[in-house]
Amino acid sequence: MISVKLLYFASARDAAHGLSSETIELEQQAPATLQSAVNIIRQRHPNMEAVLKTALLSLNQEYCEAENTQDILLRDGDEVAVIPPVSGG
Amino acid sequence: MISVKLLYFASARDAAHGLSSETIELEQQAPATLQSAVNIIRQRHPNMEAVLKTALLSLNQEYCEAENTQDILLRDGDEVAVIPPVSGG
Amino acid sequence: EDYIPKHNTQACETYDHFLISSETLSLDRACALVRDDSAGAISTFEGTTRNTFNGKRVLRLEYEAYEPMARKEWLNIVQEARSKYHILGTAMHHRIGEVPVGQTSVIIVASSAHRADAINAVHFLIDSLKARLPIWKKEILDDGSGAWKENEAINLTVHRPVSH
Amino acid sequence: EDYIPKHNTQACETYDHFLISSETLSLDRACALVRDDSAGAISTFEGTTRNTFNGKRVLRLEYEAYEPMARKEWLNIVQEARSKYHILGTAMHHRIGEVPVGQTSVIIVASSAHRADAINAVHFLIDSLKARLPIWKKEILDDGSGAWKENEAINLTVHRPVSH
Repeated sequence: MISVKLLYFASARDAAHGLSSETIELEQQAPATLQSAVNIIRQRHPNMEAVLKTALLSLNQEYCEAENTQDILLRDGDEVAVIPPVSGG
Repeated sequence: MISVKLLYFASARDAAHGLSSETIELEQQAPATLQSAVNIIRQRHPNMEAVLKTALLSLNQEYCEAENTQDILLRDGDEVAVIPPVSGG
Repeated sequence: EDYIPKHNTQACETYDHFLISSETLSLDRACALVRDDSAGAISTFEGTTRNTFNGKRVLRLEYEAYEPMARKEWLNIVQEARSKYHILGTAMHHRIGEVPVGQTSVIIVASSAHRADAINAVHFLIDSLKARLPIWKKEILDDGSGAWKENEAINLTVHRPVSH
Repeated sequence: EDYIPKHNTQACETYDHFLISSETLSLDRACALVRDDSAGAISTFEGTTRNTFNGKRVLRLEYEAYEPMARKEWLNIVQEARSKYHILGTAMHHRIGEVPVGQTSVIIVASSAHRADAINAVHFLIDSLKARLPIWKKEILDDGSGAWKENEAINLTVHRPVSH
């Protein structure tokens, strides 16, 4: 099993009822992909569905480029964040 | 006779050997035009010829637009300045 | 052709300062980080909390940031700026927490030998920040309601290199 | 469409500050003149004395101004800026006399509701100042020689209004 940290910002945190981060365990051989992490997020936080429609995802503090999150393999200690549309400045 | 104040800035002042301003008298009926003032400047300050090639002129603190300085009539108390290429900022 | 002084094409925290803080921001302090005897120009941008949005009265903005990712992404942005413009130094300071009306939420400064580089770089940097940096603001109105904002779509392709 | 707060299209010394002085300039002091609760953006430009020109070492610049004409011409320039951009307040401070290397010769600031207006207005204002204002600088090199400078020809037509 691998540990992956999930971070929720702004409206994503609101959708997780105020939870800003949590750590999940994934079966590495499943395989453990970004998609599997997203599925877990959806199960644990039904309100996240609406946020995920317009949010981007980051992996280890870099935007995820891939069209298909199932192509991105996760490793132990990875950090995934749900990035709603930004509004800095 | 009318009195006209002449101002010399930067390289124009250098060409007038450090003179920054002087007042001249013009015969109003001559007529007294910007051109007649320029002629006087040329006579009094021969080094001004080179400066006048690239300088603009101002009348009462506004740039002179006219192509022909003989078309601009001067009045008593007018202020004319020789404006070499600027370099503010 | 005027001598162009040393300017780094590589973004680096020595010359490209980054600060996220809940303290009030200071333009003088940000500018001090980019001053240089070989600079002829310093350009700055300050974003401040406006008192209205869509005719409604705003009390304050509340900011949060994903700081480690913002730092990484900011260096990427400055790298792009350095590929387009001749820049000596930059600084980006962003406030988090509450920013009341009239106060400053972000400061961006850049120094360069010639003015076009500094001015255009700052414009590119603030547009890129608003498009890409993982920072969010919540707008608190005078009726007590609060809403997470989303920045408008920004066309970054308009920022062309300065020709020398 | 976002509410655009009061912005004057008429240049006026109440909102468009003009100062020529031999004292050192201060960015904070200039910015204080344009701050406004309805502003979302403040853009500034500082021109500083560079230490080199064409590979030669510069000691200082010496500035002089035809002040009453500079004031009139500046109001004309600001009037043009206000016809292109939504501006709340502006300030232009220019130093005369000696400006040593590293020190500031000119500061231009502008505030607006939205960033593009402030940034583009400041760019237009500094370009216009350099093209039109009756101010001159003499460059003193380390060999003791001094020469009156002439600003490069500037294309002011590139400054287009911001579309809202």
